[in-house]
Amino acid sequence: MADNKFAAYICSGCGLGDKFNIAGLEKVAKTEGKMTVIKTHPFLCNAEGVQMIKDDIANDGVTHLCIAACSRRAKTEAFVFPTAAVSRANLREGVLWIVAEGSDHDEVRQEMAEDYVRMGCAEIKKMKVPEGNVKESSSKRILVVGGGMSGMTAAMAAADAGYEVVLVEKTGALGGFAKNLFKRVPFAAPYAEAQPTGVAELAAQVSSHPKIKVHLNSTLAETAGAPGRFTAKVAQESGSVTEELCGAIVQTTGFTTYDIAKLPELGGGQANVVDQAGLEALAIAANGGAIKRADGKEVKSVAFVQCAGQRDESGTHLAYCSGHCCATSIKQAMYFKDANPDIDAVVIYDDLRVPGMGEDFYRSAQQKGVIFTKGKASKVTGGDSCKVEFKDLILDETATVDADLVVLATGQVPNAGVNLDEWTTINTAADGGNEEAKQQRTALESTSVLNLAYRQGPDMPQFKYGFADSHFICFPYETRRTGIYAAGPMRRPMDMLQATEDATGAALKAIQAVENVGLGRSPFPRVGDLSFPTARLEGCTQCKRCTVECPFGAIDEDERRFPLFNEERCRRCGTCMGACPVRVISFENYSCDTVGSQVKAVNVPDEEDEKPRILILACENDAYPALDMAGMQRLTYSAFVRVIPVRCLGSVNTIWITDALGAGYDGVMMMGCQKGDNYQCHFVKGSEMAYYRLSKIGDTLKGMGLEPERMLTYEIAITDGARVAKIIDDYVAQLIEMGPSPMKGFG
Amino acid sequence: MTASIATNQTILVVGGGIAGMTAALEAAECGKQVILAEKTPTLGGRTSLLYRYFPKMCHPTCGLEINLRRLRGNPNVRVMTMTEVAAVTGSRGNYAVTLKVKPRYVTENCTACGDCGNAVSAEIPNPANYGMDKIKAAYLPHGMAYPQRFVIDPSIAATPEGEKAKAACKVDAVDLGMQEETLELTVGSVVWATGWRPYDANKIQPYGYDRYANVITSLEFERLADPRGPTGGKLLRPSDGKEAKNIAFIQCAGSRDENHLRHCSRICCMATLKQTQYVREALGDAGKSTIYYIDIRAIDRFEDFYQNVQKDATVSFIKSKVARIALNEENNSPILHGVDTEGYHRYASEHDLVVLAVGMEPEVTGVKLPDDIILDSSNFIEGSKTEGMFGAGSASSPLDVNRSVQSATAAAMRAVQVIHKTASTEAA
Amino acid sequence: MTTANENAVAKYKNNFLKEVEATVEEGHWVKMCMQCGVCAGSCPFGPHWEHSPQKIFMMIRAGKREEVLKSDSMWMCTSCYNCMVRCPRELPITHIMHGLANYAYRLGLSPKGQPNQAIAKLFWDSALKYGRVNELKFSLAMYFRDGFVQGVKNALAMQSVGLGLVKAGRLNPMEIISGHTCKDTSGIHKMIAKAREIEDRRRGLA
Amino acid sequence: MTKKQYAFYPGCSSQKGASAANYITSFGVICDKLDIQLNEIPDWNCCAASIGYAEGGELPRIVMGARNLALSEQHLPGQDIVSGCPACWLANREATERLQHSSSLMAEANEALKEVSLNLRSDFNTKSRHFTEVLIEDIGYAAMKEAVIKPLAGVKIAGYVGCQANRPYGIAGESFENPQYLDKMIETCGAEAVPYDQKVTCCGGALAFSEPEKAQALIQDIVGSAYDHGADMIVTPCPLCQANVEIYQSEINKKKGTKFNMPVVYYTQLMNVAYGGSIKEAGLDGQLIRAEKLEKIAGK
Repeated sequence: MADNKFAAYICSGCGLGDKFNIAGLEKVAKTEGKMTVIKTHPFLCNAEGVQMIKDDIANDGVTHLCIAACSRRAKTEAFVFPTAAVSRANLREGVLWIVAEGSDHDEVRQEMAEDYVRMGCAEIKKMKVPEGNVKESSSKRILVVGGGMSGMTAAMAAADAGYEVVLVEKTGALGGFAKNLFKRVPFAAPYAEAQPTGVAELAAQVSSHPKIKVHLNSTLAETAGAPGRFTAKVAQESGSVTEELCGAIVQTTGFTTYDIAKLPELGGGQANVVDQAGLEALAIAANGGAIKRADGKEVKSVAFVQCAGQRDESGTHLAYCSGHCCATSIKQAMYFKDANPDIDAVVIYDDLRVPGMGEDFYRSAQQKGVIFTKGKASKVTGGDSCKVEFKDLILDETATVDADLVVLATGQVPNAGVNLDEWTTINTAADGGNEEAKQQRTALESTSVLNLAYRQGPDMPQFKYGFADSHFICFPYETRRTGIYAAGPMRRPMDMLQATEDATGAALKAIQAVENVGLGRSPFPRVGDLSFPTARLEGCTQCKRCTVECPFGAIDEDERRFPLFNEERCRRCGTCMGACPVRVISFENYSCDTVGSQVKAVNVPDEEDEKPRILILACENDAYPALDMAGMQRLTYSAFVRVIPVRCLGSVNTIWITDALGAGYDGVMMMGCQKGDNYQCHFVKGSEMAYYRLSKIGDTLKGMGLEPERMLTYEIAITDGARVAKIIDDYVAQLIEMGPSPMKGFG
Repeated sequence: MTASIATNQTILVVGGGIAGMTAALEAAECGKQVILAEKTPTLGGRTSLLYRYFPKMCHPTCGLEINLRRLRGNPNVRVMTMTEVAAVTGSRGNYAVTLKVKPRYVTENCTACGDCGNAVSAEIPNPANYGMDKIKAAYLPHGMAYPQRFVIDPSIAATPEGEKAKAACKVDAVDLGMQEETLELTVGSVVWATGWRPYDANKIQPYGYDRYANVITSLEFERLADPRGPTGGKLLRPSDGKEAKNIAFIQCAGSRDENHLRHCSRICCMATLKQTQYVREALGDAGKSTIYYIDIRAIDRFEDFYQNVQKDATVSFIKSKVARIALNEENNSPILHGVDTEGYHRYASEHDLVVLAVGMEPEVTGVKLPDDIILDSSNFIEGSKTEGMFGAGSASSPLDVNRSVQSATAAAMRAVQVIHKTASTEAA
Repeated sequence: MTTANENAVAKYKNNFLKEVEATVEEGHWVKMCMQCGVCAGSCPFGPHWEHSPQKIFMMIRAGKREEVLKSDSMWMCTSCYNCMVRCPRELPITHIMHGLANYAYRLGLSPKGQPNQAIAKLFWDSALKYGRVNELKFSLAMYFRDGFVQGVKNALAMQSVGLGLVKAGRLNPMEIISGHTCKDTSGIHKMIAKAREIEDRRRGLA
Repeated sequence: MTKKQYAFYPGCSSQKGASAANYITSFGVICDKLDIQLNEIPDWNCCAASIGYAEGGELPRIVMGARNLALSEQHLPGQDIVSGCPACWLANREATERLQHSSSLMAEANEALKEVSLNLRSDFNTKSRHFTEVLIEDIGYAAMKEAVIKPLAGVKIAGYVGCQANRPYGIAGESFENPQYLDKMIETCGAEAVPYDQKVTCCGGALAFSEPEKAQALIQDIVGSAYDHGADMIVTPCPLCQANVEIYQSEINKKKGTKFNMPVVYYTQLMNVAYGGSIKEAGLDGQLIRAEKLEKIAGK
């Protein structure tokens, strides 16, 4: 700390020099910012400017620098100084480009720029260069849970990339659901014929792969630790338990077919009415010959009923579409036609869903004489001669099909383990001493797959319909348990081709996780971030908010009920920091101080000046870029606002707001991502937590004698450049209407 | 020249759209060296020209921002824009690649200050809006463009306009003397993420895209709905600039058709369902969307979205492949002729605007696939004979964004395997 | 003796699709239809017929034998080929319609007195008789197909046109006596009889 | 220079004294000017047309075509078979393709052809073409234009392509929905092709006879639209279209109170006049509705 040297570099390029009084900025950096080195450069981001800074670091011992130039989102590659702490004062996108043209704005423009220099200097004073936490010892083995098609594929993918794999399969054999298929749908041109599944061959490869260790008849009794140091207690059927040390986990526990017995109206449970899995069994028995029913009778006519118990809007059955069933029925109809073209095979469908090259497979089946009828089946009766009653949607009439066998295309139900929402409720009650809840908890946890020793529950959080999917369109592998990835039908209904593709990708994400953690780097989305949260436990009140609110279950509690940070599980969003009422949690380069000092650094005018001052806390992922866009489009907004980017609205600590308002700011705008079902927060719950916390701040404001409107929250999308400018101007107008903050002068 | 920027343990990713960026980043974040070659001046690809994504209705640039940050912070990825792959020879673990780099006429000095754009007066059709409007011939492709550098259009490079741009640049970033460069380099594996292009709607003659101003493609509709688009987000008819209230969406425009694309393009149903919500966003209950379809392919949890749109009173569904479009010559409104096959009802319906949900076919402009590549019947990439090159995203199959990213991640995994094998055999 | 229709019914046991595939021109295409309906919307006579092609294909698959064969829908085909060139599955719809009409006609199921059926037959007979179509006899036959009185009416109705054509040298009154003809008409008759015999054998109509 | 030789299949309607007699008449000047020689196939028979289906069925229909093909092959070997009538062209071409694609059909056809002591080689591949194809592909628009000596300046024409000249085969490279070739030919003659929306509408074809109301409704659309778009006359490459669209105008006037009097001529008549042909040479005297504008030019 002793030999820290602080420097400010001011750029006068891009017109900054013309519009700002640079000398004024330098003075601010010196007298108020207390910078020891202050340099101005006409073109700071070019080779020469950057070299100047590098030289100062190398020769002049500069350790902390504030770059007063363009947005932190611009020229990022130029301003890279790994050994120094860097803050950016956004004079270009943040001031020059958004303050209205003309000399009558010169004053406020200059004031705004000076404040950003003050803030940049204040921030850098509180920043440390994150050292990172390299862990040579961390494990790079990949644990694959589930030995079906997805699991075997993931295992092979990782092993072929040189990583050791431990595969845990609960049954006595590899192959999962796929090993009970006669054939699979084609993966490649010409997409005309059903193909051998290749399961046996793959299983053989997996079993004999030098880098893959397979545990059959095994489950996970407990999975403890974090990426790089998971210890999995693998419990054999025999009762013996082996401990496996692993770096990352790929969960591929597949699906269960929707229980046909729940579909009595479609003949579920009646003779000669089977589901697709049942048909595969008959096909395997026939092995290419004539397919016979359970009663041994040769099937001469077969009817397939699509969407059985799926796409159900009544809430009774599955609401979703399982995607694979149309192609599967086409494949199965071919079983019959290939064995004997004279067999009548009809597929009753509503929408035939065979995307991509599936269209060729559909054509091929028609070519073979499979009949496709657009209709909705209402009733199926089993027995020796089955009947399917349906509404023919083309001929617009109710009709009946007689068949020796009826196949119901039922859906996929994910095997994703314990539903954490359910668990949390029960767990809270149980912790509260409720005996019944304790039993429920034991019962529920017995259904767990991973048995995670996590404060936040034994399995991965589930998405809609019990699938462990990602909510992000651009980032399909992002789960809420760092270093644990889901693949295959347990995360989304899918066919075998998609499952193998999915598992291949998941294997890569697992490899990535172990590589990152070894270097002490944050995983997605703050990839490469070396900072991590530390807590001054002596100040901790054990309120548990951080452990509860962390969206990624990174924080456990030690036996003394203090938070126990698992850095390797942490995504560096700072939600814990925002949650902490006593502000003991901080990152080296992002803390209550780095932001709080910026809030304090701003020069808040008095009542007489009639210049309101508004603090904007903007999410760096969407709101801050949106503000940049406004600048790039040369839209103007009020020069009375001061913007501070935050990692996530979830990291906002209410102290910043109360401090600001206490110091005489007239208002505070909080700009975060969309919350709710279609949330766009990159840290899942961050913005939602922020809204929740801030909803409670009203009383505090009242206590200070302030109107609730002095603190407002907004959902801002990255495309909202124009909207955000308008919102700001509207809010400033509203505040001017309200008059200055009564707190002015007391700060 | 032979570039020392790559070795046989480098992965070349061709195409800088969402699939290419993903493949590059995922491999790089495993510690592998990657070259990401993009033929246009910016990364982002087609997704950056979409207004919203289904089913969340979120904005593509949101994910792009995160990916760009990953990219900026990652020294393992070398991004080369305006770069096309001219040739690839060799085999798994050792490919010789020839890259052609087109001149941008703007150097790394550029600070995107915009002075050059203000200086020139020449305009070109805006590639970011499918040419529906114009931009200056010295331009930043769009707000999220990466690298954040201007481009000077070749059409003005050697003209006084070009000189104006050069004169205006205070940071000496304009270099009108730039020439096309050729680079030879060695890589271990190649991921082809060359993406897709919309099927040429002119070929679908019964729908008169080439004859009727108010028949547009689904991609053009994305730009109409986007506030950053040519109409500032207003749904205005090309013929007269009047607001389109009664809009028809024609599915399978080119797809599932032996006369055009044999395959189903997968995304069009969801894209149209999404676009009906653009109509609602713009016009509320005053808007009217009609979807003419064969099968609605809203697979897996997208079914929710479909069911919600079905509940929207402003949206109606007609199971019919439209036979032809005629024109009401009084008001330039297209009249759709066909038969609703559910119960056989004949219609001749006039709409303000018709949106053709055009199919996806593999992009070919600026893409020269080596003979080594194995293609399916629609020319999507299945793999390579030498097993060291892989397709990713919609170059490998018609895929939505989410599945493209999965596909790209899988492709990165395969490339990483190749590099691992190369490395270990060399070590041995 | 049993009729061709009874034979067909017995032979195909109500599997109408199989029957169509075996006996109707291009009938094997029927199974390839994906019910998009583009044919239905493309037909110039569409508004005038009961069942559209795509619906007829569905009816065939649904085994509605009588309804299809007795319908006059396929007799409404103007041979404009719109449906055929637009079909995304490349079904030769025009030919299938003709084939179905012909099959229905050969089984004696087609609607009696269907005007288009009448003209189709007349055209063929005319073509066959002299090897070439004799327009005047063809048209007169057309007018008189509904009997003499109606025929006179029809003829008078079109008299102006007829005279016009004569005046224009495009309708030759002398055709009643002489008119166009091939030299080898008898050969043509034998040839067609043979063709018919072969085809009937193949279609089980012998 | 030597003339291009083609086997010519006139078809029933194009014979002397038949409804399209004037069509053939108008070929004369054109063939002279463009060095085309059409050699009539000896003893050709009716093509059976598509309407032949009811009584004819598949094989008899195809055999009718096969006989023409065999005769052409025997008497005019190596010459493409050219027809002015789209229906004939279509029937001959369809017969050719069906026979080429099915060896069993070929065998059956030959069995029937024995009766007239003819035979088709299994590798038979003589092209059946429409006269417009010959003009466009073998002569070319440029050469067609060069031969013009009386440009049809100021004549506004609605090019009516109709059905069978356009579908299912049509002219190579042309669209089924909006073919351009007829407009181009009109313009090579110096006339103006007016855009209108009924270019490929069906005229009712053979059903004009048996379904007069239905067919005449279509014809009314065609003629009406031609008027609406300022056409002086309609030009067509099809005898059946020509007959239907011209003949029934008076009927439509009677029934619908329209005042239709729109000349309907063949593209060959246009070219003929543009090439200097007389009213008689151009067969313009064969019009029910006289094409005065053309006659005026031809008269000069």
